[in-house]
Amino acid sequence: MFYNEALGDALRLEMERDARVIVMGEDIAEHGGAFQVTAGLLDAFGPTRIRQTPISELGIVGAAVGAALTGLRPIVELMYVDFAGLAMDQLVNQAAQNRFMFGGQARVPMVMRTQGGSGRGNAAQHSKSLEAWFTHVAGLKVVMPSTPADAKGLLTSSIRDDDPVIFLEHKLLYRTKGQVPTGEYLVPLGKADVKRAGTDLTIVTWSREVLFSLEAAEKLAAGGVEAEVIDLRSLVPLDRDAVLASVRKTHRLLVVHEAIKRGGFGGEIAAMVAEEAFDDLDAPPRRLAGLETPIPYAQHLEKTVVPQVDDIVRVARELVA
Amino acid sequence: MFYNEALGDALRLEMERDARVIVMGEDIAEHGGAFQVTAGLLDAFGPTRIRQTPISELGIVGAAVGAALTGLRPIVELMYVDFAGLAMDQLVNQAAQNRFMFGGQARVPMVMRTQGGSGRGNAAQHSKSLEAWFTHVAGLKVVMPSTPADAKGLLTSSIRDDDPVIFLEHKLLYRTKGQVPTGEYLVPLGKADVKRAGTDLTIVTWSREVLFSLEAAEKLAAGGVEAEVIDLRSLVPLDRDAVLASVRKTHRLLVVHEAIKRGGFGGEIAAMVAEEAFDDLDAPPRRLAGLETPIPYAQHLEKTVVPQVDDIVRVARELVA
Amino acid sequence: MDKATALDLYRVMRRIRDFEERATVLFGEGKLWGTIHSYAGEEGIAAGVCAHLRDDDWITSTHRGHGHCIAKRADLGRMYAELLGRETGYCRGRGGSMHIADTSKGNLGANGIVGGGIPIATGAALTAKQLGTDQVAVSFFGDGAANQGAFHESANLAAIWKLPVIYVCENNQYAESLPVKNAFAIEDISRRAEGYGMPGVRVNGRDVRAVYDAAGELIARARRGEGPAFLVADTYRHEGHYYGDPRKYQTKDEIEGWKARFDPLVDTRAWITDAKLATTAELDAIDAEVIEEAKAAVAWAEAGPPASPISLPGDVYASY
Amino acid sequence: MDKATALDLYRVMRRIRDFEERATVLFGEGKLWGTIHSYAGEEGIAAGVCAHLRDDDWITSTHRGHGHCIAKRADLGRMYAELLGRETGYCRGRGGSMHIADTSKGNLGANGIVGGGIPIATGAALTAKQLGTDQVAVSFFGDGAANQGAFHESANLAAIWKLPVIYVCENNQYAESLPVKNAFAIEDISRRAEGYGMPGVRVNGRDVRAVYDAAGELIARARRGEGPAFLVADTYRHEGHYYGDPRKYQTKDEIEGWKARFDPLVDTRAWITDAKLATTAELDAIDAEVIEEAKAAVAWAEAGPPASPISLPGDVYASY
Ligand SMILES: Cc1ncc(C[n+]2csc(CCOP(=O)(O)OP(=O)(O)O)c2C)c(N)n1
Ligand SMILES: Cc1ncc(C[n+]2csc(CCOP(=O)(O)OP(=O)(O)O)c2C)c(N)n1
Ligand SMILES: [Mg+2]
Ligand SMILES: [Mg+2]
Repeated sequence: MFYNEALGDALRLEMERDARVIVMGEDIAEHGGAFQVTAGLLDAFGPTRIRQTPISELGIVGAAVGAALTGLRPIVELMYVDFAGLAMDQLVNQAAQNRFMFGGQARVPMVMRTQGGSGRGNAAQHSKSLEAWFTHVAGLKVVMPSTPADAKGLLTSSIRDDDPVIFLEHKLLYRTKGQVPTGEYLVPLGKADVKRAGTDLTIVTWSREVLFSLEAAEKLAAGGVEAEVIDLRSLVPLDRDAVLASVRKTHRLLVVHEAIKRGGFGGEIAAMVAEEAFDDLDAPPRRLAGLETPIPYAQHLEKTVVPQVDDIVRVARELVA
Repeated sequence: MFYNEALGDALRLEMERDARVIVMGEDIAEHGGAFQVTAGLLDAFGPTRIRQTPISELGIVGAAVGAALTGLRPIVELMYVDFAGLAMDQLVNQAAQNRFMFGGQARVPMVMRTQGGSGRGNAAQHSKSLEAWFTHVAGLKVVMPSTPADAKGLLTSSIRDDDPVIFLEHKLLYRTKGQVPTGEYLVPLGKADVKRAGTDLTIVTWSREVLFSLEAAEKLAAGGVEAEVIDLRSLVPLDRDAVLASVRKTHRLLVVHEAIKRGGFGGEIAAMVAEEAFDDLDAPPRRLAGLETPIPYAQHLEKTVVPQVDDIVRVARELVA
Repeated sequence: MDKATALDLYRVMRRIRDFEERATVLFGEGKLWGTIHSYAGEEGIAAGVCAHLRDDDWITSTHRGHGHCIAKRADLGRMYAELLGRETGYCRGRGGSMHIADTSKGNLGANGIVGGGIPIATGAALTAKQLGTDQVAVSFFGDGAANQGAFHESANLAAIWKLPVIYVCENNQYAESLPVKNAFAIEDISRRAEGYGMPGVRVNGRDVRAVYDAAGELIARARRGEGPAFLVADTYRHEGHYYGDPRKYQTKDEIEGWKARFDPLVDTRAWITDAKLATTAELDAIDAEVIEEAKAAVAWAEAGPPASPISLPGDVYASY
Repeated sequence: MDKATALDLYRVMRRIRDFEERATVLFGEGKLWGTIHSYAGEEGIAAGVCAHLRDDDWITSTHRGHGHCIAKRADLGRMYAELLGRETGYCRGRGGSMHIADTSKGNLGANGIVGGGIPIATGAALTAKQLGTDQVAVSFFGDGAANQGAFHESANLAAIWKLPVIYVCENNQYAESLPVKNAFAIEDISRRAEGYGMPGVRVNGRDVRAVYDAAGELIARARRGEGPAFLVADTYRHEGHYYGDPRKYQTKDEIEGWKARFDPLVDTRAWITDAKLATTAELDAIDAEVIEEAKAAVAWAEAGPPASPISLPGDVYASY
């Protein structure tokens, strides 16, 4: 099953299970969503539960906050994470903080599904990776699945979660295939997944870079280097134990993400490991991430600004050398 | 001279020097700004250069982008950094990226002045520290002065800078006093300042925590521990050399900031040092930062969620123990 | 208007005025933290609108939210306790004046973000529509908030979806130091409703009867499923924007002139007695009751324990 | 209308149509990357509006920006070069279709953020006002963008400051798959102007003459310092939202019906010849010139060097 179908499967099952679950967003009705995640849901649930909205990101996200506070479990599809800049106020000052500010009176069970990343020539305003912003907000959870099965299981858990969840997909993962359990399937938030076991270094990564890292791991294995690839799956809550346990075994850390390096979540991981497992490290923790630039349009340039498989191989080799 | 007066001094001098410099924002005219930074400027320059705006953060910041693209050098006063969530799109997708997206055709010489931080009982929507968001945006510069002199010198440089600068003040620094050079005074962006020399550990910090760190350093000195306190002053550009040189001397790093720890810029500093100066470190790099919570209202609670002087002393002692 | 309604409106307005005066004193005594924004002069709007609301109807409020909270039948003791940073406060001392909420009475919270409550009320109305109830949502906000994009986007959503929400704009002539005449190129803010396809009504917000009547119709209409409306109530804030506002942007004459022209409490007493709905003595009795109630509330609040230490992640996350 | 103006409008419209057709072919050949949005059917709006603009006037454009760019006198070769990712492109291959800008001609750029250009044009108008010039700014955007908060906040700013900016809303009946009737509870979008205190004019955007006349008045008015205006031009996009749009949300009949009812190029030829402003032969000659010019432009673009590698920090920062 494709990644986008797995997401649609989770939406359909949760909407059948709970009438309070609704989806709001742009282009999600007849068109089925910019990436065909909601395809077929309009026919199944009708226009009141698959609410196609005007282009009003702040209003839509804010309406979801209000709906969540009063009894619905809304899911907002934000077409590109790059548009989050328009809705940050409702996400950060309202959704994330209501529970705390109101002394526990309120719950905001909403999910904002969106997608980021480069690779399709969509250029600077449609290709960013902004997970770091959301991880820096007390009150939000941040989920980033890399496989169809995780996409289904994590989305299901996110919809059932009573806190606001930022669910970040990747535009180039939608057409990736994988085995997906049929029927109800949950993957808990806050549990990383060892996508490949290894002994020589730990690669901590998420979203599309998980696939690149696994490819890189195969190439490294050919050269006798066994990389352990940890897919964080959710950045908040963060599975610190999984990361630390692996580093204590391999004694080497490489964090890989597509977002620009400066201020990226890779800094959090590398700093946390340096702080908690300093003596277990046989080499400096390394980060491989996007260059500090917006994403360029030209096809031959786009790949040059975010980590590719060979970049991971190169840095991993330096790390174990 | 007070910090807010030093800022006003820089504004006045730059407005006298360059007719293209204008200020836009809420409450900046008769009232003189929420923190009295623009006090007196309305009388000096009139309502067309001190443009009091309606409450339309996205529109104001966007208008500044357009004005900057066409020949003015606008300064926007955003009353609280917490409101940035409303204006992020214009800052990130437009101001920060125009030069790159347009292949170098455009320049966006604008400054967004705003202030953050807790300590005044303004609660969760008026007390955040969000510098990490801006550092993670390719195309923005991020400046955070801790003293009146730096405030004047860095604001002057920011106004003359041809890139968009996010200038972050702290609400509890406005009424701090210090010597300020009279007349034209520039402090270059990208140069950290060693606010106190020391040999036993390096404290890297910025904004109000610089003052706390200096106080802590005195207490530590009483106990025979000499802390070097580095005030980054600008996070972007970052003075990596100053940080690395100090750590290579003291062999110990403590990063202190008020923003919540998770996803904070402290991770960038600690990771960078662990990566570049691993062998120079005699102890794990430590971060002391805000707890992962919105800022509470109650006076006796507010202080408990962000680093205080004694917290810095305690962690520094652990670090050198 | 019948006697019970009139006296209830008066009682609510008196409660609000008394609360603002008492909170100001407490602030002066250094017992409060942060800042407070007085609703004095605007009492008739919250009272007149909320008189039509049930406990299961929702409101979103503003930084100037004490009045809305009281009109929505909040417990005064828990309000004072919140201002005093007590565990017994509505928000356990975490929110303070700018974030008081009482979800048990449908108050989805004061808001420190100007315009921040507008999309939230719109979403609450969506819940009512989605679940097929006859609940309504009211969003209170100021003239300043009407220039926020959040208002535009929300009003349009409500109009196309025919949501049961009333947008109540309290035009008190200023947004902090910015006079409305410098913030709008139109004189009548309610005309904006036309651009969304909803009724726009302008009332004299200084007269609680006018507000009561106008709000009654629009709320009933929304309950019947006939969609949203925009109600603009013209008023004036008797006090500064916040406690301690030097008010450099206003003249003494202007302020005194307005105060001389109207005081919702005085005016309400006048029409109630003129209409022979009640005697001065009856109104004085209400005042006395309100004062007793308030004193007891403050005493209860001050006796409450300080807000408990922040506990994480529980205070921030429902589950983690 | 005089002959020169009529023929220039026609030439610009033909250039735009030809560009969209050629770009579509190039995309089909796999020479382009990302996505493109065709302006076919809407040519008269960009042509009619920009005919009144000087090179030192500014425009902000949209994701559907080729037409605006061409009407603002951009060089076709550099446009094609940008689409082809060449160093000789307007943005050195960094921007692509959705970000073409030509600041030398006052085009402040296409924009991938719906509504993103509206505040920017407003700011450009502020520059004109501040510096006391008679320049004007025009912001082109779609019906969908009119529901963005950015429109609301900008329109109000322009109105209160009397800025020389014209907001041109191209109502092509859809925002991606969302029909305008589901996005607005009003039939005439131009009515929103009333809420800001600026003139609102609705024209038949399918008729370049109507657009030319209406835009001419509003732009002249803005140049005279009389403030902003809102111009809504009704039209229909002949193609899908983007190259490859399955258009599930439209029926064949609807699409064919609109195309049968109007084609700006055909209609413009018709009235020009009917009005005896030019002969069919003259128009055919223009078509031939446009085709030659375009072929040369594509050839020049394809001969250009690929975009140079990203160089940091210089590509991102003016100084660092
Ligand atoms: C988004 C945002 N911008 C600015 C502020 C600062 N601020 C607080 S109240 C206020 C004025 C609000 O005016 P209005 O909406 O008319 O309400 P009023 O205070 O008059 O009741 C401003 C600008 C804020 N809290 N939030
Ligand atoms: C802020 C934002 N939201 C959503 C999108 C996705 N998107 C691109 S074009 C478009 C439709 C725009 O409709 P309209 O403004 O009518 O312009 P048109 O495409 O019809 O010319 C949408 C929703 C976007 N690019 N930016
Ligand atoms: Mg007001
Ligand atoms: Mg459209």
